[in-house]
Amino acid sequence: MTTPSDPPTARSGPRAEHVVPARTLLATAAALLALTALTVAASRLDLGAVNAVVALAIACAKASIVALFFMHLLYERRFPRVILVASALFAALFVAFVVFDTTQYQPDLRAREAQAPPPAR
Amino acid sequence: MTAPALDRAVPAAPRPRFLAGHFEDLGAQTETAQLGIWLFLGSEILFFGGLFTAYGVYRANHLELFRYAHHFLDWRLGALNTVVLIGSSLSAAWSVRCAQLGQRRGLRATLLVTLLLAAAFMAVKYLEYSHKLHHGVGWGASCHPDAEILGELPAALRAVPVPARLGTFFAVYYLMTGLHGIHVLAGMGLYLWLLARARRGDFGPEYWAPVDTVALYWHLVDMIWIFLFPLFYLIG
Amino acid sequence: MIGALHRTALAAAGFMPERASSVAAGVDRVFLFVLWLSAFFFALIVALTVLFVLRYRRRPSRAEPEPSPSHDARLELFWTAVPLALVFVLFGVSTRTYLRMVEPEPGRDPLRIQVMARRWSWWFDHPGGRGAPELHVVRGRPAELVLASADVIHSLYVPDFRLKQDAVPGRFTRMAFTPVLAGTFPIVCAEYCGTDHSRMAARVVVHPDQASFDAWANEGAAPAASLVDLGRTVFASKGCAGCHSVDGSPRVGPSFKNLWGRQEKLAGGGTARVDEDYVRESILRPSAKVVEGFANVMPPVPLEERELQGVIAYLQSLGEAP
Amino acid sequence: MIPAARAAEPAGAPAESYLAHGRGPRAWLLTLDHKRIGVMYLVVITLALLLGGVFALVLRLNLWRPGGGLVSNDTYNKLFTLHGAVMIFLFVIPGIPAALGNFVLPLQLGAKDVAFPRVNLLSFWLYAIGATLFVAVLAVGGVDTGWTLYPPYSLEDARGLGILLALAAVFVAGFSSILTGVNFIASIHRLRAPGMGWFDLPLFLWALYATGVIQIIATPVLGITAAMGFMDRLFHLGLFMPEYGGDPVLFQHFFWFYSHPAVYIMILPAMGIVSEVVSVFSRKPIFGYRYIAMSSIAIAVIGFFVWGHHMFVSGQSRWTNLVFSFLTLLVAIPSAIKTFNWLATMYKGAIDLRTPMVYVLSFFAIFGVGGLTGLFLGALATDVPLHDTYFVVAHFHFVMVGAVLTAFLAGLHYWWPKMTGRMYGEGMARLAAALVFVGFNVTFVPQFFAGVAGMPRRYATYAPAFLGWNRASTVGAFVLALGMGLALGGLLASLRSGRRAPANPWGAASLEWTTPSPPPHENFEATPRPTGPYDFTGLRRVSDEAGWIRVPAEAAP
Repeated sequence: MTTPSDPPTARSGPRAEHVVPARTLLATAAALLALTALTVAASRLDLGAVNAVVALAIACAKASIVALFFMHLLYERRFPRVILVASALFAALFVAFVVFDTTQYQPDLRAREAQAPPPAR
Repeated sequence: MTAPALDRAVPAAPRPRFLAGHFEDLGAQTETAQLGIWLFLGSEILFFGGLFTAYGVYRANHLELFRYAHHFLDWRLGALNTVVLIGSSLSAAWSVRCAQLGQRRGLRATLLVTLLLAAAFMAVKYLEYSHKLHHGVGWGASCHPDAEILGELPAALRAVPVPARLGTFFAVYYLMTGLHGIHVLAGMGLYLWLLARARRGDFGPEYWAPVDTVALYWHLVDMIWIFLFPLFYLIG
Repeated sequence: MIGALHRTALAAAGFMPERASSVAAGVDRVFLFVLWLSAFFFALIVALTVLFVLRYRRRPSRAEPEPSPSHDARLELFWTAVPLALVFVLFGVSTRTYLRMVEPEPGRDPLRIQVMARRWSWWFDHPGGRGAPELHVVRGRPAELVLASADVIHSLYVPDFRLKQDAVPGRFTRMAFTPVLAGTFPIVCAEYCGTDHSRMAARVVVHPDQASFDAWANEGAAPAASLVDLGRTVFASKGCAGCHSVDGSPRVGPSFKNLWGRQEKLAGGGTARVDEDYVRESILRPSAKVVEGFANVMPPVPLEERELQGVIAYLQSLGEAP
Repeated sequence: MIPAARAAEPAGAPAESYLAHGRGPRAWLLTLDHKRIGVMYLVVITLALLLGGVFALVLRLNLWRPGGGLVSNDTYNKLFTLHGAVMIFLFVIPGIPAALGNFVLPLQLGAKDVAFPRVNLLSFWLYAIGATLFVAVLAVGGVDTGWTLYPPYSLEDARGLGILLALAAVFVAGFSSILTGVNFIASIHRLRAPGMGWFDLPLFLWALYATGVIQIIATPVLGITAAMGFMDRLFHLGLFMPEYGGDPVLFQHFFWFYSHPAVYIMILPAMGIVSEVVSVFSRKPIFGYRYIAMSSIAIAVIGFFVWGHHMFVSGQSRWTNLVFSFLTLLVAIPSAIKTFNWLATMYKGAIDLRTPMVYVLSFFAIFGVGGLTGLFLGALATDVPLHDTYFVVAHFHFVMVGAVLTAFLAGLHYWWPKMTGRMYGEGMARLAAALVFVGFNVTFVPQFFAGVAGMPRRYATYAPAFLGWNRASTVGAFVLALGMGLALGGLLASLRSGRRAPANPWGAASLEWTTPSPPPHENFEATPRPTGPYDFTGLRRVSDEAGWIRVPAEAAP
């Protein structure tokens, strides 16, 4: 009995291998260079805490462009996207939890340091 | 329900040279390789994620230190390296295209360009590291910047005494850029290997999975640098 | 019925430490709540397992299973929802008690005590200046401890108070409680800290009233009259007692009993006589001369000149080498 | 059509078994065959178990008297450190996934091998190097930091070379684990037999999938933590050492971000085995397949955000404590779901008390205790007094040793005929199972009481008040060792004297039982056509020698 509707397994799937067009590649690189220039320019302005936000936002935009076009995520199945987003999310949550906790107890570190500074090097 | 095992017609065509025994065809093998490298890249993100956490913790709690210390880094060199890596990513992506289209000369050329740009990146990194280490800007307990490098700081900072924890900033800096540098070196090794195989004529429209998986890895290395550059060179 | 069982269990739990702080009873209530919850579910699991094995065991008359559904969304939703509800209840009950465990009781002026942990001893600086290797508090008066560590992580654990807090080097941590029973209770170290971790013990003395505490705090309040007294205080407060006994029993370091004038065999060969210079060197640069048979683990102890003299006088008072 | 049972007797010309395919050490040590790699893992893992077990017995003997005295305090500290490190990194974490998983996963998928056989071999060798480094730690005098490696204690100069080797070992073993996870997930995605959908996977594979997610996401953080510790120790970077301006609590965050999910790396595959065995030996489809599969994924995801419950008294801030306490308690729910689904599977079944099933029944009791005592440690109010006492020791031994070990033994006995082609003696195996159960409980139940009474963990000596609990525990440890010895002895004896195993000795429906025992090098003689993994209709028992065969049922529903 053959079942033509079998999911793809050890054989190749229905996804045609996608050759990324040359123009797309060039446009991607151009966009990345432009964003690099933008982030450098933005850092020259003194915006206080906003500087960090702007820099991170631009970096995220650049990373997304790399992932979508250079890493051809745009043409992939869903699963690689899930992997990338999930691991970035877990990493972000890890950073968030730990930074949150350490800023909470920072005064106790400062107070102790004021009382007994670490030995001079 | 059918019986558990049914014989299937054995394909008559000879098996392609690079097809492993447990796959039916090269397309399946390529897709599996891509899936595997994506999983590995997910792991890499968390690997760097640990260091990003360290960065976040020390920056959140020692903001002044980070603001001060990032002036030791030359953003022009950082930007140059960013451009170099973007270029190498472009040529890496192009090499995949060449392999898929069977353009053998183009493949060899793009692989070589990627390799050379990676080497250029490491050369710039070497200049940066050696400049700092030469002037006593080491990591942790061995961070004692000398007068010359302090003189290169913006005038407003020269008046400020050197903060006690400067070495912590540089510990994070050297760990993150160093681990990234190790990844670049590993990438260079992989591109050498690809180049050798490309010269042998291994790759073509049927078999290009190694070119693609190495390129995916290379783009991740680029992506990490895209974050390191502003975090260290621009906002401090 | 459950209430009666509950009280019986409470009374029978004789192996539990005393409930000597104001939060201990609350902690035990949460403990028993979880205990009953767990006991119920454990009994359910075991009972169902045994019942099913007995009833549905495979035997000649029962070669095949009876037909029964392979899933049941309502049933599964039921045993998802019940644990979920219980989790909310448990979190609420436990958190209410926990928030009382980390804040000093409001109202009365708390007794503030500085704690210094080091390998392998405790030192408690009480208000009014008296320091001691044991913790003194007053029944009914809130106490607030600020913990620090001189070397590695330790953890101050008083089982009878149901309280525990790590002392972390490089920072302060805090602990608050109100003792409700007078008496003495053991303090142990609960965070692994090396060789004598299991011997890093002290005790907490709960005075029945403030007057008793004040009497203790003021005795010997005058600045150390003699050098020997000063040395004894230094010996206790700098943690020397963690490794060096004064009764001849072996610890991590050599005992100080009958030490003065002894010829010590050194680890690298050679000998040294215990005199003023040797003691001074061994305190300020311990690794210079290590006695054979002991590990080179002592940290340098920076003492002032008068403190050094005090320690020397104290060592002399412990007897000379035979 | 090939009746599955035919292969039990070497009639005709069946493919030679994987055991006979290539001889000599090279054919084993450099093999790409997942089955051989699984067997090699099994051998090394068993050696690690024996080593860790011997350490445990010495520890228990030292605690026979309150003052200790059998070994010095320092030696005791080194022994418990290596006991923990060897058991966790070399036995419990790789035990089920790397040894049994490697052997079973492609067979259950109906594949010829894992997706990346060379990576699989690399993974084994990384593991072997990690194990060697741990042994090297012993050779340079050991470390006494506890397996948790908390700085500043662990990174002081006095710890010497041992700590550097131990960190390197952790790093290398971690990478072995990551590569295994990558391989398993890719295999499950890509190498399912034709016609096998996601919800036709045996639940063991769902469990390995969830495990793989944790291995890929959590283990790299362990790697970077070990690397940071290594560098901090060598160059005094001031990351974790307060002496140089670092924060030791930060290390604990890093360490537990891996090491708590690692508990689920251990327990999820164990749950997978239980799901297989309970269904096969009740002769009923697993109850609520999708619920069990999804609860594995839920455990894997929630399990990432509970690490802070190891740090409730370590100086972590109060609000962080509250968040972690709540998330920790949530893990109880998928665990409860699984337990009730297993029980419901037995309902109205035809329960066959073979050895694997006996182990699984003891798993129910032990995992019940282990899971429920976790509630005491997830709830803040009770965790504060119980943290770092013997209550914790007992709790995690119930989960990590009791539950995982019994499931490991269940799986080992279940797949042993497939791996070796031999049947073990039921009588001795069941006696061993009973001894393991009794010995385990006598060892660890008293430790709950000692913990509630206030005995801290990692104590080489203790107050005389705790004498009774400790003596009982020591006696139990030897009963447990006896049971383990008997179980291993019974299995090894079967290699010589065991009766030949049929292809399907248990009447199981998943694909590994459709190929001969032991399987041929290529796993299957023809591409298998999966039935449902728990579809027992049509399976008929022929005899002990021929096992079970699937009778083609015309009237199949």
